[in-house]
Order: sequence, then C-alpha cells, then structure tokens
Amino acid sequence: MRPSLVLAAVALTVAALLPLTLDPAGYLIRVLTVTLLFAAMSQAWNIVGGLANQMSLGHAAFFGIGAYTSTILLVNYGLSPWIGMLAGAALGAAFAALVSVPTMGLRGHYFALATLAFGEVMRVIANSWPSLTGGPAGISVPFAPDSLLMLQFKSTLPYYYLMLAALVLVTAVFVVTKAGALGYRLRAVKENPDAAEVVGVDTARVKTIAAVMSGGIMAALGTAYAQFTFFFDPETVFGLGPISIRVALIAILGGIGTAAGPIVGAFVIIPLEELANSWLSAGTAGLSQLVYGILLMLIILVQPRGLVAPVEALAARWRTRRAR
Amino acid sequence: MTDAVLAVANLSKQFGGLQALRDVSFTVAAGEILGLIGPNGAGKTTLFNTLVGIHKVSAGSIRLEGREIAGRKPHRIAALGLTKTFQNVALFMDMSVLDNVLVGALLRQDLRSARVTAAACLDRVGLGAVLHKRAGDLSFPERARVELARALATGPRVILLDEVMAALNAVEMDAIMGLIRSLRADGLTIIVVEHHMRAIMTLCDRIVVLNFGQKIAEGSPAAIARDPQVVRAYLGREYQA
Amino acid sequence: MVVIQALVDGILIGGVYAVVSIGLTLVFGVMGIVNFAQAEFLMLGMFVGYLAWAWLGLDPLIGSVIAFAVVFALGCVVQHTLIRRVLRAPPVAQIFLTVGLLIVIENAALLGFGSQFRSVTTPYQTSALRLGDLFISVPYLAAFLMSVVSGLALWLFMNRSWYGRAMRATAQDGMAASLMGIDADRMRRIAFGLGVGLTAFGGAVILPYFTVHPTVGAQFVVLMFTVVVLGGLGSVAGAIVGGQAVGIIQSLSAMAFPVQLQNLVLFLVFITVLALRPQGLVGGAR
Amino acid sequence: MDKRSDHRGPRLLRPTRRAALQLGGAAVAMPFIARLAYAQKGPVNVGVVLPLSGANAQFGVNSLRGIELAAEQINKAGGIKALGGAPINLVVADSTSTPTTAATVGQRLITQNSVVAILGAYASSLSIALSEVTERRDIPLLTMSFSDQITSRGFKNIFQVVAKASTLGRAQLTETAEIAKDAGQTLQRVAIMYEDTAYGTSQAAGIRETAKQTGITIVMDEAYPLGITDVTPLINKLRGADAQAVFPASYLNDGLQIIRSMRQQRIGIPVIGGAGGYIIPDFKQGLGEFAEGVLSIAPGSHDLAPELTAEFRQRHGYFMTHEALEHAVCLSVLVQAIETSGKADPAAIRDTLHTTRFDQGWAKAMTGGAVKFDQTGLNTLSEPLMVQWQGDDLVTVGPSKYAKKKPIWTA
Repeated sequence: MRPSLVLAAVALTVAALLPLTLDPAGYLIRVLTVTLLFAAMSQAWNIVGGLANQMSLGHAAFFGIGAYTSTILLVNYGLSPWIGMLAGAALGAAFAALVSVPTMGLRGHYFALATLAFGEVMRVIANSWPSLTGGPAGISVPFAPDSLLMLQFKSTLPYYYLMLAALVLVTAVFVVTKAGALGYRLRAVKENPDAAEVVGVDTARVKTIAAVMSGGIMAALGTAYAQFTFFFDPETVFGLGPISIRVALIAILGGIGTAAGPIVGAFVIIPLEELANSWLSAGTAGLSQLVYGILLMLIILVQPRGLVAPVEALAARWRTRRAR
Repeated sequence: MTDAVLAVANLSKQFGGLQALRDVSFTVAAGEILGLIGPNGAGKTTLFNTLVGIHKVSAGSIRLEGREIAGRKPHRIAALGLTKTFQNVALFMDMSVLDNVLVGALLRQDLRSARVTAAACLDRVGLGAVLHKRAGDLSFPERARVELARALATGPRVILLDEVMAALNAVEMDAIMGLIRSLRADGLTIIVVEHHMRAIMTLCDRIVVLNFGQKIAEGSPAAIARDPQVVRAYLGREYQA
Repeated sequence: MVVIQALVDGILIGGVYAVVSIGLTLVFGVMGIVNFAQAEFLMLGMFVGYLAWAWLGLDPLIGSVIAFAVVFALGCVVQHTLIRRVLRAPPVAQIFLTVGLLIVIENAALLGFGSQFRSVTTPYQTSALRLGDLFISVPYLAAFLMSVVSGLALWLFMNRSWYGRAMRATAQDGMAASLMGIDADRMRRIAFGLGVGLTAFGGAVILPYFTVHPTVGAQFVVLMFTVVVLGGLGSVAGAIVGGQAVGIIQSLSAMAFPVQLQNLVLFLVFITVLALRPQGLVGGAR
Repeated sequence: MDKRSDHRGPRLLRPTRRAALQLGGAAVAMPFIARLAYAQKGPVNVGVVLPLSGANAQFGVNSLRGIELAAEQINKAGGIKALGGAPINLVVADSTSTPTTAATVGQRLITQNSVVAILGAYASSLSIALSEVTERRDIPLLTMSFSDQITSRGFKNIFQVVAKASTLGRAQLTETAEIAKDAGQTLQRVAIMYEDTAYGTSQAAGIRETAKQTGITIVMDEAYPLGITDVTPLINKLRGADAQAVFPASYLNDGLQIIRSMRQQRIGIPVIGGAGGYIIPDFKQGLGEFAEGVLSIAPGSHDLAPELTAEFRQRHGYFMTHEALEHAVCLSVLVQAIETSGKADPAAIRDTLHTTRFDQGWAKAMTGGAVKFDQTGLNTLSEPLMVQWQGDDLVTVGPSKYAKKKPIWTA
C-alpha cells in the first residue's frame, strides 16, 4: 500500500471517531464542521486553482448560487435540499461555463481580477433582487424537525459527518481527476499552454471542464452550508473576503495542486481564526485579526509554496530514488 | 499535387505593421525530409508556428493531406497529424519526462496505452533510462529529445523539428540524424529547421530558403548550395568556410 | 443640462479615483505585484490627514502633503521588509502576502485609532460654485485639482528625472538596470513608496467630504482595481483614463438605472474590457 | 471613578479574558476538560456578541460600553441578590461583521462558558444568524436589532427590546407629517434613499407602506450600494424630484456625504434620518453647524432618562448613544429576570422574560418606562422617538408625550 493511502486511511478513521469524544452540539464540533466544509470548498477551488492554475477569486459566485438555489426551492416549493443541491450544482456548473467564455484567454492576475468581478456581480444581483433572494435582509431556512430528507438537524454531529463525507467525496474527485487523463492535460496547460495545444490538448476544453466541475461542486457545498447555518445574506455567501479570498487562501497556504493542501490549510486557518478570536477578542478589538494577519504573512514568507510543499518535495525525492 | 502531404500556398502573416511572412508557397511530399533555412529573423519559426496554428494565418492556405487547416486551433491540427517541437524547448518542466510524453500520447489513446506509447517513444529517442526524472532537471540536449519524443507520441503524419540539433556534439548529432532518417523510413514526413549546414545538406531531400519572410529559393541541397541568390543572402561565408 | 451636470460630477470624482489608483498601477508596472493592501494606505493617508487637521489645524488639502510623506516612508519600509521577499514567488503568494498586509494594517488602525468614524470640518465643506443651473462642489473641485497637480508631478518625475527613467528601466528589466549601475532594490523601494504615498495623498484630499474609519479601505479596493484594469494594469496614463471612465460611468449610469445597480454596470464594463482588451483602454502606454 | 484612557474597563474584563484563554487552550488540547466548565459555580456568565472589528466596530464598541456600564453598576450594588450576590461576568466575543462568525462565537459562549443568556449582536444580519444557534440551544438572546425578521420567525428564545424596523419606518413618516402639520405644512411629496442593507431596506419598506396608506406620494425611492463612494448622483436625482422632505437611512459616512452634497446644491428641505449614522455624536462633529435641525427617528434616547445616562457621558465624553442605552437595557432586564425567577437557568429566564413586566433599572429609560415582551419576544411598550439636533445636543422632539423640546421645521 502507498504511504499516502495509509495516511489518508488513518486520518479518515480519526476523523470518523473523533466526534464520539465531543459534546455533539458543542463548540468544538462546530469549529471542526466548519473546518471540514472549508476544506471541501478549498478542494473544489483546487480543481481550477491548483490543477489548471487559474487563480479564481470569484468562487463565492458558485457557492452563493448553490446556497440560494436550494434555499429558494425549499422556502417556495418545499423541495428537499437534496434536490435543491442537484439543481444548484447544475446552475453553478452552468454559470462556471458562462464565466469561462470571457475569462478563457486571461492568465495570472487578469484572470484573478476578472473572476473577482464575477463574484461581485452575483453579490450585487442577490442584493438588488429581494423578491427572489430576500435581498440584503437575507434568507432563512425554515425550521423543521430532524430529518435526513430535509437535511436538517438540531445537533451539530450529523452536519459533521455530512461535511466529512463531502470532503472525502471532493478529495476523491480531485485525486481521480489529477491522476487521470484530464489531470495530465491540465498540468500540461498549466506549465505551457502553447506546447500543450501543439501536442493535441484542447486547452479551452480542459479548462472549461475543470471550471464546470469546480463550480458545480462549490454550488453543492453552498447548499450544505445553507442547511448548516440556517440563515445567510448576500455578503455571507457571495462575499469576497468571507468566501472567495478565504478558500483560495486556504488552498494556497496548504499547498495548491495537492490533495492534502486544502485539508492542511483548512485545519490551520479555520482553527487559527477561532483561537485568535476566542483568546484575544475579549481584550482589544482588532488584536485577534492583527495576529492572524501577521501569521498569514509569516507563513507565506517562510513557505510560499504552501505548508505541504516540504513534505511533497521529500516524497518526490523518495519516489525518484526508488524508481532508479 | 495529390501526393503532397502538406501544401502551403501564398501564406502570409502580419504582426501589426510587420510583415513576418509574405506569399510563401511550397509543398512537401509523403516521406520527404524538407529543410527550411534562412538567416536569423527570416521567419522560419514564425512559419512553423503559423503552420501548427499557434499564430493565426493572415492570408493564404495550408492543406494537410488535402484538407484545409488554416484558421484551426493547434490541437485540431495536431489531431489531424501535424505537430512540431519548440526551438526554445517548451517542456512541462515540473512534470516527469514520461509524463511530458504521455500528454502527447493521450491525443489518440487512453491513459493505460498512452503510458506504453510514451515509454516506447522515449526509448526510441534514447531516453529510456530517465523516465522519472523531472523534465526541468535534464540537460539541454536531453530536453530537445524529450520534445521530439513528445511530438512523436501524438502519432503525427508530418512533424516540424525546430533546431533539435542545437548544442549537440558530433556524435549526438549523428545519432539524431539517424533517428530522423528512421522516422522517415516509418512513413513520417519531416520539415527541419536547422542552423547546422552540414546536417541540413546531408539530411534533407530538398531545401526551401526564406529571407525577410519570403521564399527566395527551393531545390536539392546541391542546387541550393550553388544558387547565387542564396549564397548572397545567407550561405556565403559560412558554408564555404 | 442634467447630463452636463452628471458629466461634470463624473469628471471631478474621476480625477480623485485616478489619483488613488495611480499607485496601484505604478506598483504593478514596476514590480508586477497586484497590491490588495493598496486601499489600506488610502485609509492611512486619510488618518494622517485627519490627525494633521485635528492636532495642527491643517486643512486636509495641505495635510495631504504630510500624508504623502509619512506613507511614502512607511511604503519604503514595507517594500524592504515584506514585498521584496516575494518578488520571485508565484503570483498567488504575492497576492496573499498583500492580503495578509491588508488585514494587519486594517486591524492595527483599529487598535491605534479606534473604531470611530472621523470627519473633518472645513469652511468649504458645503460650498459649491454655481454656473447657471450647474453646481460644482468645492470639495470635489479641490480634490480634483489636487489630483491633477499630483498626476502632473508624477508625470514630470517619471519622464524628466533620472529617478523616473531609472525606475522605468527597472520595470522593463531589473537585471539589465542593475548592470547599468542602477540600484534596482532602491528603485523598487521608491516606486512602492511613491505608489502608496500617492494613494495616501488621494485619501487626504477627499477628507473634506469623506469620513475616515479603519475599514474605509474596503469601500475603495474593488473600485481601484476597476480603475486600473480599465486603464490597463501597469499604465499610469491608463489609470487617469480609467479613473475618468469609472467616474463618468457611475455618474451617467445613475440617470438610466437605479443607483443600487451602479456597481453592476461598472463590473460588467470591467469584465467586458478584460475579455476584449486585457491590455486596457490605453493599451501599450506606460 | 478611576481615570482610564482605555474605554473598556479592563478590571472588569480581565478575569473573563484569562478564563477564555484557559478554556480555549484546554478545549483544543483535551475536550474533556472543557466539559468541566459546566460544573463551575460562582459568577453568572452572560455572553456578549458584538462586532468589535470590521465595518460595524464603532457601534459594537459603543454597545459594549453600555453593557459594561450596566454590569458595573449591578456588581457594585451587590450583584444578583436572588443568587446570594453572585456577580455578573461578561464573556465578550467579537462577531466581526460576518454572520457565520456571530453564530460560531455564540456557540462557543454557550458550550464553553455556559452563559445563561446572550446579548447582541447590533446588526440585524448578525443577530439573526446568532439566533439560529441560541434558538436550537434554548438560550435567551436579547437584542436591539430592528429588523422585522427577528421576531417574525416564531422563535421562543429571542427578545427584541426595541420597536421593529417597519414600525420605525412608519413612525418616521407619520411623526414627520405631524411636525409639518404643526408648522402649517401638509406633507405630500417625500423622497427616500437608503443603503441596501437589511436595516435600510426594511425601514424604507415601512415608509413606503405608510405612504401608501396615508396618501403621501413618494417622488424618489432609491437604494444605493453599501459603501458608496460618491453620493452626487443621488443628490442630483433628489434635486429633480421636488420633494418636501427627504428620508435617508444610512450609517455615518453616507449620512455626512448626503447632507454636505445637499447643502452644496442649496437643497434646504428637512432631512429625517433613519437612526443609524444620524444620531451619533460624530454626526454633529463632522458637520458642525450644518447638523442643526436634522431630524431622525430613534428607537431610544438618552434624554428620556438623564439620571441613568449621565454617567456614560461623564465617562466617555459624549452622550449615551441609543445602541449603548438599549444594550444596557438588555442586561438590566436580563438581571431582573434572573432576580424574579430566582435561578440562573436559561429556561427559567426565558419564561420569566415572556411573562414579566420589567420596570426597574435601565428599563426605565425606555418609552413607557418599562419593558414588556409579548409571545414573539417583541417589547410591546417600545415606541419610536423623533429626535433632532439642536445646538450641541440631540433632543427628543416627538411624540409630544416624550418631547423635551419643540421640533424645528424649516420648510
């Protein structure tokens, strides 16, 4: 068995058993649940940002589409969020395809800024269309008794397992994609788009496929988020800071393009935010965020390729040595 | 002209106000090795890039086995059987040697058989021993051979080689020339851009000469070597030396 | 008449947008870095201007010079200690270093200045010139004129002084510039200081009508990106055109659409320009 | 009264902070220890969730100052008597300005600090997100957020001490019409402009609704994006609208810009702000003499109970803002509920809050001199006030039974 597989199996076992030691409606499990969700979101971003090297700063657009689609369907038609999740994923994927058209030729900073604008467009639309979205006042998921069908629980524990399953699923999609033909093509496009084209890679097509996968998954996670928090407003799900920058940051800090990166990143960033908040915020306003910002900069300065990069490098050296 | 695998007619390419290619026409027959020469800046690489679709054609026609390919995207052209290597070596530096070639092989095969093909192509260019090295860690001559293997892996009908012999010593050069001949023996059609005149003269069946984006001569190596216009424009000193 | 009023308003505010955004484009032009923290230097400039007014009784239009000087110095330090270290890092690391910087500056300001909204009181804060039915806001006009002056000064600096030429040489090829005896590190330091200093200057000149608080940067960050992308990333002349474009689009779009949608209109223009002319409206100009 | 430049009463908070630190650290290392916190005896922990950083920080800090003042007074007066003098221990958490964070820190306060109730979180979106947690954990949440949504969802554990936004919006229009009538003018054409936030839109909806009922024409109805950098397009529209009065709902920055631009264009019609930025000291500070005569609706006002709010002014150098006042009321009402029920138990507190009329302590500073919640948790006694900048102070000018001075109407 490959060492990474062993590691994954151990991590999964720990993750599955850990909640049994925690208060099922407590704070820690909530933090862990949010962490798993953000790890999954960041992993979805990683398909575009890591494999295709397209640094999207607009992934909130898809996330929000998912959250609003399922919630609107639930509020207005009583449809199960599972159906809403599928509908949202379809819409998110479609929107990703749409975004791909004007951003296809853009690279680096230009792509980042264009996607950022798309995220903001969605936020403005959600804000200015109250008859559909509830507008700036936000939208609440109606209270319902515990039910898997309606994806609603009083305790945090079921959400924990929901998010864990989501993370496992998204990571599996990422790993399979990366190891498959699409993964090779995406890496080729990332390294040298001209050369990739000349040896037969349809760069536009593979980038669009990656974007559509990523957007669809992100939207599905939006539904999971809506069901978990019960209330959200345009700024929460379409926000540049709370979502778009955050998911990219998590992947980058962990190490983009690797399956472990977003997970490691999320387990560093989200608890760090929480700790900074719970230790310092009662003292002086802004101090916790200040410390958080300084830590961010330090990590980027010390390890610009992400926290898993040194481990990856070691593993790669080991692999080549063995291959010889 | 039915036996021409590649037929270029009145091809022009403009960048803004700069006329990089003007009315270039030539054909290549199946199984031929065609040399393309010209002084620096004559438009050789531009011609290659235009043929494979990296640059958009400004005017003219390119027919591959009778089919018009001008205006198509590079990957479509590659799928139809025309590809090239890059003068400055455009490998996927962070990927392994095998994976580089694998990407080319994926054009016509699934992942499993592509891997076999890629290894075979690397064997053929003599790099069977470094499959798992990072492409960026290779020496320059090795990189050029990976380029060649990657192009071969796409299963082309016509292949354009842009200075694959640069920086090689005499032994290595002979090996590559042998390889190119064996590819021709397999039925490939090859166009070669090369600065090394001895190589061009011994390798090619026919030579096209470009200068200032225009074709100024075409013929057998011997005829080209005697063409006064070519000698004046380009060969002169260097070839006689 | 209404159109002319909207146009005049758009041009005046556009001048201000231009001067706060020039710094962003300058930093990108010289170093290839998109500085997400740029708007935080606007906030710092506003605070310096405010304190100069509150403590020394200086009008913000004069305080803007102090704001420039202080933030210029700070910018040099930031460049030397932080930005310099990621010049060769992947763009993602660059962007997120500046995101970290944004968080740090914003919260340091919250700690240092408190969360209060602060506003200066000037004798001309409610004055306007009146030309027939046309109103020209004095604070806007003053900010606009200051912007024009600073834009001219920057143009002179970049084109007439040795520093300016050396900086442009560094922007084109840092290595070659070093070989010619230019201290590229120093040029980048000055460029970054100048970039954030100009933004701070712009922050101070809008004080007569705008309120400062630690999170005021967030109101400007996307706007600044829009300005520089419309004009072309890295192009100083472009930032001026982009600023005008944004000002006029905002002002005119309000006549046809609800004001609520003014940013939607702006972003759609932004995306269209990026897709069709990624080099910006003034492509090629430097 | 000790001298302190720091605003937040460090002595009061120091134990809290250390406790949070220990608990936080322990919880990460060993979840078992965290549970022991439940067994703790002694002070009564009250959660405070407020935006202490981010865009709403100023209002969060003011709110906290109000709560701290009330807590200090209660503790100085011997704590909670029904519990043998147990002191109030505030556990403060920063919600930043994001709803998710508000919910998460709320969860933390409940499970780690075993708070008996939570106060907060100023902004409606934060309070709503927070209430989703408190409702599921059956912890009372006392809030001064205006939004109608707060008490319209059938929640059992939420208590809104102020009138709803739609009520405020209605009063904003009817009170204004009243004042205009007294000045001999009939209000027929009004303009509304509001930021597109939960607060702005719901208040505008209240005005719109009332205008329809009372036959007043709305000649301009414009939402604008939060964080607008240039209000001139709005004022240009206002100039063309021929309104008799304008109703802006916004925080401070937009408010100052709106007044300045109006004055530049010589638009002299009365301005009736929608609370928010129009009734804080900085408004006067920013505008100086140009603040004079600006009216605003307010859910509460410091001058209704000068004997209570004077200490705040003394301590901080400005009048007690309404959010500070109402948050003090939240704490005071909570403590009275604990006294009445005799135990620091969330369920008992909730039931007492639903059934009791509170007329002691800070509750006296509210309209009607008391607080009484109905079954939805809305304070039925709260009435919106009309306040006006006169001289250096913000004074209550309506409704007449609460008015301290006569309103000035400059038509």
